[in-house]
Amino acid sequence: MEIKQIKNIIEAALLAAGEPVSIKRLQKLFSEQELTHNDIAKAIEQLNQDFTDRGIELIEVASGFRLQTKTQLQPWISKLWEEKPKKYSRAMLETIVLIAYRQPVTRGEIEDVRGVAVSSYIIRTLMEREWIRILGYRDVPGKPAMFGTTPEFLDYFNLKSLQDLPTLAEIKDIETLIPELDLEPKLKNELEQEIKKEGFLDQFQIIDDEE
Amino acid sequence: MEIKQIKNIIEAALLAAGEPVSIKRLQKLFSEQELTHNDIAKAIEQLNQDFTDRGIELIEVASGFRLQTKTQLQPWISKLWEEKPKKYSRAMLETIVLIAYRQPVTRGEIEDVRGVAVSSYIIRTLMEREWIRILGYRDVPGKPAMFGTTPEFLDYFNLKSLQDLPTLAEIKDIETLIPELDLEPKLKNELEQEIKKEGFLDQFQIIDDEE
Amino acid sequence: MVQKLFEKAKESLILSDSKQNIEVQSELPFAIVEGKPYTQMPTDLYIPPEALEVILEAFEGPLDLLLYLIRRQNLNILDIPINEITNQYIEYINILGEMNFELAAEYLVMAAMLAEIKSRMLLPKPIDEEGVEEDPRAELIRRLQEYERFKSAAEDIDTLPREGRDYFLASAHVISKQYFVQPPEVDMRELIMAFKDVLARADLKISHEIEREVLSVRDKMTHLLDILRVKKYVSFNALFDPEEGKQGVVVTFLAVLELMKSQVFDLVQNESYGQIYIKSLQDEGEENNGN
Repeated sequence: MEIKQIKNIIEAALLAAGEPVSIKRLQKLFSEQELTHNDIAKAIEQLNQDFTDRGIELIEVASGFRLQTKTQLQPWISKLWEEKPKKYSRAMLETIVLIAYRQPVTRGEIEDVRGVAVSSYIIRTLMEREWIRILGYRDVPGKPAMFGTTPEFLDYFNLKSLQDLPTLAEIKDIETLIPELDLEPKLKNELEQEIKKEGFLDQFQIIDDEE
Repeated sequence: MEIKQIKNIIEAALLAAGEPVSIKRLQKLFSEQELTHNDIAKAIEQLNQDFTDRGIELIEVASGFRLQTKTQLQPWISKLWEEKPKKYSRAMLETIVLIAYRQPVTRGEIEDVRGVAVSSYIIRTLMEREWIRILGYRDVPGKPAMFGTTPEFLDYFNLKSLQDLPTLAEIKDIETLIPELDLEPKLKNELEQEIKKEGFLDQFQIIDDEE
Repeated sequence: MVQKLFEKAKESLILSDSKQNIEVQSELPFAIVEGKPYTQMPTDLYIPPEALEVILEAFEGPLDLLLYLIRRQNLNILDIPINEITNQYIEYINILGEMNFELAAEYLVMAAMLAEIKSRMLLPKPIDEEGVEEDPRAELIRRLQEYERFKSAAEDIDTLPREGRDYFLASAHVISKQYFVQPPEVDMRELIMAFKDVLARADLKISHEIEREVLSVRDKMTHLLDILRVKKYVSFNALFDPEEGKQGVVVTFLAVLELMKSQVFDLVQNESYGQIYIKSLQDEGEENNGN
């Protein structure tokens, strides 16, 4: 039996087993060819060399040999199991928008406006996303952190600066422009499609001009 | 990004996933590199060529691409396990085949063709294996469920789509296509021996006489 | 009359079923199947009762058994010798009944169907509107053909490469399958709607307060804090950028006042008319509460 065929069988066996395989167990596959322990070990060594340029590598662990994906490929591989993102909660959106418009703002101030507590989870999530950061600490008892938005936040929404955020006047106008807010969800959807089609920014432009 | 690196990541991802992976899902791994559908398809094709000399091969099945051991290595690989692969009963195979070719099909319709009742055990087993699913309910008295096959069924039999199923014999040609009865050779032999022993003509005579 | 009818039936039977008459002299072909003379009965037309139980387990029901019986006689499926088949079949049913097979019901239905066909074969065949003689066996043949198609399809599918028998899934170990949760997409409009909601809910005083706020001052406050994060001590003059114009200077000044009000920093002047510095009041907090 050619060494290439032996290597192929070992490779296929290691990938099919789904668990580490000992040389002894591999030897059993070749019972008819009567390969020695040494023959197998040699084939494994050669196989290992073949993997230098490949996406997987051969590792020896306590119970035998196994093939595993190379660690340097982990950043790509782990994306296989990415979860579908969930939508942010209303509380999350309100918090980020208040931080954007009222920065530097403490958690207490956000709670005052929202009328409910802001959970640590929300702050942590927004920090992890790098949309908010701590700008400093207010010099009052408890030294509360003051939050502000990051350049990443502006980038995400395609804004050059905070001043590009819609003004309150514009927000008011949106209200009259999109009166469907409390209407049937279906209708709302249709309108939103319409807006998307028209281009949101253009709409803004129009409002601005009319002012 | 070099094509070699892309190939390595795809290889590692397919081996890591443990299930078929679609091009779209692979594309997500390269979100930062912004690879197109075409880039991935090309890398897959090249990867496939690399496997010519190897123990595994790249196959496209219904739910995506996957790596599997080459069928010609089966005599060696199967020795990894003591257990022999399960055989499916003819009842099971005939039922799944009828569902595959006739979907959406009700249990009653399957029974009409097979001439025997379809046991609940078979339907349950096929459902548990996720080979079949309920596509809907026929709008007739009793509202029987209509069954269809799943991508998992196609995956299992190495098929890309229902069109890849062996073509169904033409009704007209059937008399020329009648294959040999597939009784176990041993059983068939025993029967023939039995028949010889008993003497055929005598038996036949008896029937006739009874008429 | 009855006698006559019987004679006629016998005649048609012999015609339609050339294999029927077995009481022929042995030298002569007793049957002609598709033009081929048979001088001997097929040796395996009949299955002895002892073997029946075994063989029935190999059958997928009455259609399958019938197909077998037909095929054992090397007969064209379109030309079923209904009389013989029926006799045999009914004989099996009798044995089946004795053995108390649960399958018996389905086999009985088939037996009844065969008997019905057989009786209809004895009678003159009706002629349909198109003038074609209706063969009582047509429906049975259709069913047999239909069944046979799927029977062979099942055999075909059984030969397809199958996971765990012909091939095995290849998988490699992954060091960590940790989740990587992609953050959700957020639309600017969602933010605005959320803001509107907050404003609507906030009590009038707060709401007005927010409305009065000028974003540019807020922006500048953030900017100043950013500077102070790096440098703890900044010259007051350095905060103003002449290029921002008069309005920019006003905004910056308002931002400084606002931050002083929130006790974020102090103004320090070492000598009268000397340089004014801004001193950050927050050095300890950062490291402790930062993340």
